[in-house]
Amino acid sequence: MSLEPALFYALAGVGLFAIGLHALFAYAHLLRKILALNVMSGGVFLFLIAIASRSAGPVPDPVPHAMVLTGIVVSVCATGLALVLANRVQATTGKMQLPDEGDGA
Amino acid sequence: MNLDHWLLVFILLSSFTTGLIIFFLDEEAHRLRTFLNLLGASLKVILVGAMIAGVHSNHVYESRLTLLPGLDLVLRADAMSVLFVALSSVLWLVTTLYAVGYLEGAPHRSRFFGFFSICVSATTGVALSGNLITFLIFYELLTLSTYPLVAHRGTEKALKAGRNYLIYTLSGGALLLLATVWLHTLAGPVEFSLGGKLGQAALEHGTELTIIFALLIAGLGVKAALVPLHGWLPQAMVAPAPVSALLHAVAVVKAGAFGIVRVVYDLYGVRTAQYLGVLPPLAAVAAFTIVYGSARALFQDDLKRRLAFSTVSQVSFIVLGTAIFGPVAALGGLVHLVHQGLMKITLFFCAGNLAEALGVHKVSEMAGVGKRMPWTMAAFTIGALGMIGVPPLAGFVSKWYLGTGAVLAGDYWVLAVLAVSSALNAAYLLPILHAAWFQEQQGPWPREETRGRWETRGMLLLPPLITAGLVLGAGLLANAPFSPLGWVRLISDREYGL
Amino acid sequence: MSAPEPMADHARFTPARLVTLLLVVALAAALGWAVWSLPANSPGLTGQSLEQLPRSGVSNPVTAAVLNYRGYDTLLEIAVLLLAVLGVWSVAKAEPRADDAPASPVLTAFVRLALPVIILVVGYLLWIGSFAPGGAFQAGAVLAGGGVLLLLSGGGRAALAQEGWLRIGLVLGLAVFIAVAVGTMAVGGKLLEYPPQHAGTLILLIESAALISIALTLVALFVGGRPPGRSHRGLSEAGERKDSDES
Amino acid sequence: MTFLETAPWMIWTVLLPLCAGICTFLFQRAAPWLGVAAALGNALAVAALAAQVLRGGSLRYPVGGWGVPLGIDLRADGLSTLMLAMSAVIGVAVSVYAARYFSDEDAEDDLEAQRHKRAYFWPLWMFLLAGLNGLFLSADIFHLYVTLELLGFSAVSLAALAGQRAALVAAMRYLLVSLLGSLCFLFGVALLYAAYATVDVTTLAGLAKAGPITWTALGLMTGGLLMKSAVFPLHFWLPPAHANAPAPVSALLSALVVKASFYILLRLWFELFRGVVTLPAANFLGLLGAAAILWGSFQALRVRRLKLLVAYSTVAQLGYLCLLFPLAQNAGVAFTAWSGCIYFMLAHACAKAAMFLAAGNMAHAAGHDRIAGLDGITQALPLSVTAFMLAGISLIGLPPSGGFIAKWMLLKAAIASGQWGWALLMLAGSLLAAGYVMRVLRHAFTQVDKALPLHRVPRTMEWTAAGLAVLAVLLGLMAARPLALLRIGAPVADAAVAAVEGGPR
Repeated sequence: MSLEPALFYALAGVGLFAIGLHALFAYAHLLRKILALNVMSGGVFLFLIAIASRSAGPVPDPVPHAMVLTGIVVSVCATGLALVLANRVQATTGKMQLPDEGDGA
Repeated sequence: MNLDHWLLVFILLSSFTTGLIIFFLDEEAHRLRTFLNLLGASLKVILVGAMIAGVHSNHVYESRLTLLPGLDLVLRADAMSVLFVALSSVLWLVTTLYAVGYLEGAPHRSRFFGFFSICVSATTGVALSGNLITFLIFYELLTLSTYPLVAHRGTEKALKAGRNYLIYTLSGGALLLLATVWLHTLAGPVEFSLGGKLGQAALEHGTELTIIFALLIAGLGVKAALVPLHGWLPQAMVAPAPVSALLHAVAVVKAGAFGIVRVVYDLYGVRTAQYLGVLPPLAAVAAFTIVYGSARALFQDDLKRRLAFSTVSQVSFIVLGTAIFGPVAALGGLVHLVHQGLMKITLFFCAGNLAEALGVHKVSEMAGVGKRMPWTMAAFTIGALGMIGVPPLAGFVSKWYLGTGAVLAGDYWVLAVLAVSSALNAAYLLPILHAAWFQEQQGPWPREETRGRWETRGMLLLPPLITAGLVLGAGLLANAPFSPLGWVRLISDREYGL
Repeated sequence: MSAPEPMADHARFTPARLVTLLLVVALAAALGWAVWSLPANSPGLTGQSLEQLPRSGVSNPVTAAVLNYRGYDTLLEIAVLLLAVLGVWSVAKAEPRADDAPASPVLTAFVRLALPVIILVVGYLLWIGSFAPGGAFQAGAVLAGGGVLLLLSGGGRAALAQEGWLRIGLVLGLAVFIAVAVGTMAVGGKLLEYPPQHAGTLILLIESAALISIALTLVALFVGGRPPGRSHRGLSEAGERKDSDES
Repeated sequence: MTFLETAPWMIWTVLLPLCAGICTFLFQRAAPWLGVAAALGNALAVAALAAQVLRGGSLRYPVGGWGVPLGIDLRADGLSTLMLAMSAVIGVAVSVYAARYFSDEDAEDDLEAQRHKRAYFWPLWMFLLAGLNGLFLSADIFHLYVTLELLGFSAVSLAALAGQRAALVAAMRYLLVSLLGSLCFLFGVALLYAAYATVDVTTLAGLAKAGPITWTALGLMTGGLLMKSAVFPLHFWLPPAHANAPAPVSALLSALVVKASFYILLRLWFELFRGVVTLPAANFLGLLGAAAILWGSFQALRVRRLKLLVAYSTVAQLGYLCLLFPLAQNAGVAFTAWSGCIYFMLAHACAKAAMFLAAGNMAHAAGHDRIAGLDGITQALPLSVTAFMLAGISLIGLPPSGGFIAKWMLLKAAIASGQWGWALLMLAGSLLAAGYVMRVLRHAFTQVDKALPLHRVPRTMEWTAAGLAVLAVLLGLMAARPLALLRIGAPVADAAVAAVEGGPR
């Protein structure tokens, strides 16, 4: 499809996804990793919104919107849980990152 | 669900359930445990007896359970299986007696006798298997139930022996599984039957079937202790004497040999095997094992170790007889399945007695032991002479038919093998007898038990005498209808369709 | 979040980094290619959803999708919300916040003014959801915002201490949702098959219940630990002590 | 009776655990009983469902009465039903075990911690069950995503339940991996919807054509799911997470949770993307499986802690499942391989759960789970050791266990289609498995001079472990019925009975 808004936003979504993915691998700090995951989900949501807007009709396709709504809630929960866990990890290990110890064999 | 069906199942359960119950008995319930053991064992003997009559009149017992479409668990009793079942059930009864006496006051007896019974059930299953997959299942069950017995003493040595036993047998099992699956994909579900069912397949997939045969023999050869797969057997003699008896005479080694017999006669069919040209190599391996085993036995000072190597060589007589084409040789091989069992179990019982009563473990300690334990050594002597093949003992019968069979088949080299092995047998057994009877005791026995009414506990003395008697009987009454030889004649006639 | 050590760990450039980078780039390229080859304009399910809209009980297609067409998703999604609280409570105990420093009077005053408005907005959002963008989640978020403000201004802790009620509030949304779902089956429909004439009411009912749970969930996540009430302390105390040391 | 036949049982397998989750959350004192009751109820519902499927074939249930593409469809075919049955059985056993394990009398550390674990285990486990059942029943890829998250959150929280350092770190890693996995999956879903305007598996299966979109979607989703089901080399998170959780949790995670994401993988590869997957891709997954088998086994032979050994064995066993992908590419044996793989899942679920419970008993009795220190314990807990042994037999694949039947079918498929490499690999894997099982069992025979001080282990905990282990073995003798069920609506065509009966192809 020619470079029109929908495509642009979709690609932007892809970009966010990729950036987040890279950050997730690249940084050890848990807060960064959690943020990275949020960026990734942001990318996916943006992509969904973009594809929803491709419908010629009066309103955009509602189904992707519903998906995004669900996705957002899930990612909020995920973030909450992740932050608390990270906090506990720091409390027990003293560092805000995953010790790259082995399996503790 | 008729009576035949149940008969086979009962024969299996007679020992299996006993085993399960025994596991849950508490350690101190000696009387109950002994009672259960003997009950199960004698029940099995009776049931088998009932079956023998039927099979003799050409009646075939069978019962099957479908595991998967095209994959049945089949129990079937034909002449061949009866031969093995009868042997193992009778010897189990005797061994149980012996084990009860032997393990008096030893720890973990519930565990021991539990696995002991499971082990015999597995052997029965092996004997009664109606197809390869059933055989495989019980064969592996046998492996599993034997490990605890080998490792029973729990010493580093015992555990190591157990580990090696597993390494050998499980690898063998893997080969067997591979071969079974492969055969299954080539020829579908093949059942054991007189003359085998693979004739047609042999024409289509000759090479594959040859490879499969090799795999099968390799898998079974581990338990049958064919050189070079015999490594586990001499190590396993660290186990208590009753276990050695089980390994060498009743269950494990026999299961391997029996498996080979089954594969040649009832899976491939001796004619198909001949056509594929797999018999000569098998014969060669057997012959080599016979000589090698005897030669190694010559240099063992540890009595049980010497006997173990002698097993390695003796069992291959069975394989040899199977691998020579012709009914007479088959006679020799099959009958040795029984005879070797009787003789070897006698020898191990006696070795056990020496160890228990006098703490004698080495041949070099045996000087003059004959005067101290005349009955035991008498039994030992009978067994030993049988091994060497002195007429009219059981061993002679086997070797005689092997020899004549070989001549009839035109394999004269076998005679040489027989001669050499007999010479070697004599060389490693006669010195023991000489030392026991004709030498004076030097110094005190290593660890003498306080002497009771007899030279040792009655429950230890009776079994070897019984088996020795059987050795004598099997030789003298070889021509009686229900003697081992008589029965084997029935089999080989049926196999060769005479 | 007591994380004193620097977040900036721009780690040295290692081969591993390069590999991950390349992988990510490759993935991005693949995605880009896929996106590029998407059909330029596709109505998606717009047609059907508008078609069925009259039977859905609401006039906002998104709400229809969320609570009617794909209501089952939302049912489990509410469960996920409750689950999140469960998870948080199972791993951590609410840290005693620095309540000693009394919130600034400005904040308290602001909260006092803001809360009524917030409540109003929440009500509006909840109601408008049936016709236009809005609904339980948006409303819940706003309400949660109010709750957070309240906490920051030092109020509302008492309410949170009422753990029993808190729990009930948390499960309310899911419970009502399930009740309605079972109800629809009881009256002979499929699961969540609202009778068209009552669809609007039922959806509003569900949304109102969900609103409370969502708001409470978000606040609970903000608090970030189980209430110190009668509930069970005792996850490695050492760890928690370390917490307070570092903060 | 008619009610039994017509009632929508599949719904209840989701709603019942959800309600139980709420109740156990509200009424903590009654939680254990509620939990066990719910597990039993779930088992009954699944049994009824299985009866329906056996009688009437696959079922589809349009939630909300909308039907695809607008609504969400539930679907219960043979595969889903078997998976549900698996979770139900394991669920009952583990619930009974947990009711005792988390009780005050058997508090290993202080009572407070025990109460805490009990209070949160039950609701979390109930939501986990709901997630599992929902996942197995969903025929809608976006709904699959939701259930995946439900599953992931409860699994992570359960993994963290023990609360000590190792558990928290493991859980954190698990959470990150799980979130990444589901995000990849979600993007795949989005791509598919963008291209085909539906999220229904069956419809998509009809529409999906090989091309950049489907390839990328397949890649993303597969990657995400491999991560979640800990397939080598993405397994790194599993051993610590499974080994540091309380015994019942380890059992659930190892027996059920990893299977769930693998189940989706199967649905994608053999149903949705049927026309898209390529042989090289399948072989690649096979290679991953092979690596998993070897690596997992070697680690299991290396590690010093019992539960870690069991966890690594899970890594290895998951490798076998991946062998399905290459094996099933040969149409002739596809169904045999398929049945083998599914049966492998069932057998592994029972065996692994039993093994973790047994390991839990040993650790409970000794207060540690160092393999080297097991000498006394194994003789103090004959029943648990037996359970461990029987489970081991099934893991090794020795007859007549369920593991054997499964391996038999896989081997058959491999040999019949001339894929010798996989066959030999499976045999090697069995021997390695025997190796690490024996590492533990040998301690049952070592002599101990002095009896060690041991905690008493409750009967219930020993018997549940033993029960599951016996089941794992019995599975070998009653394969016919499950496999008949598996045929119903199987995505893999039973290419002529020949494939099952044997015969070269």
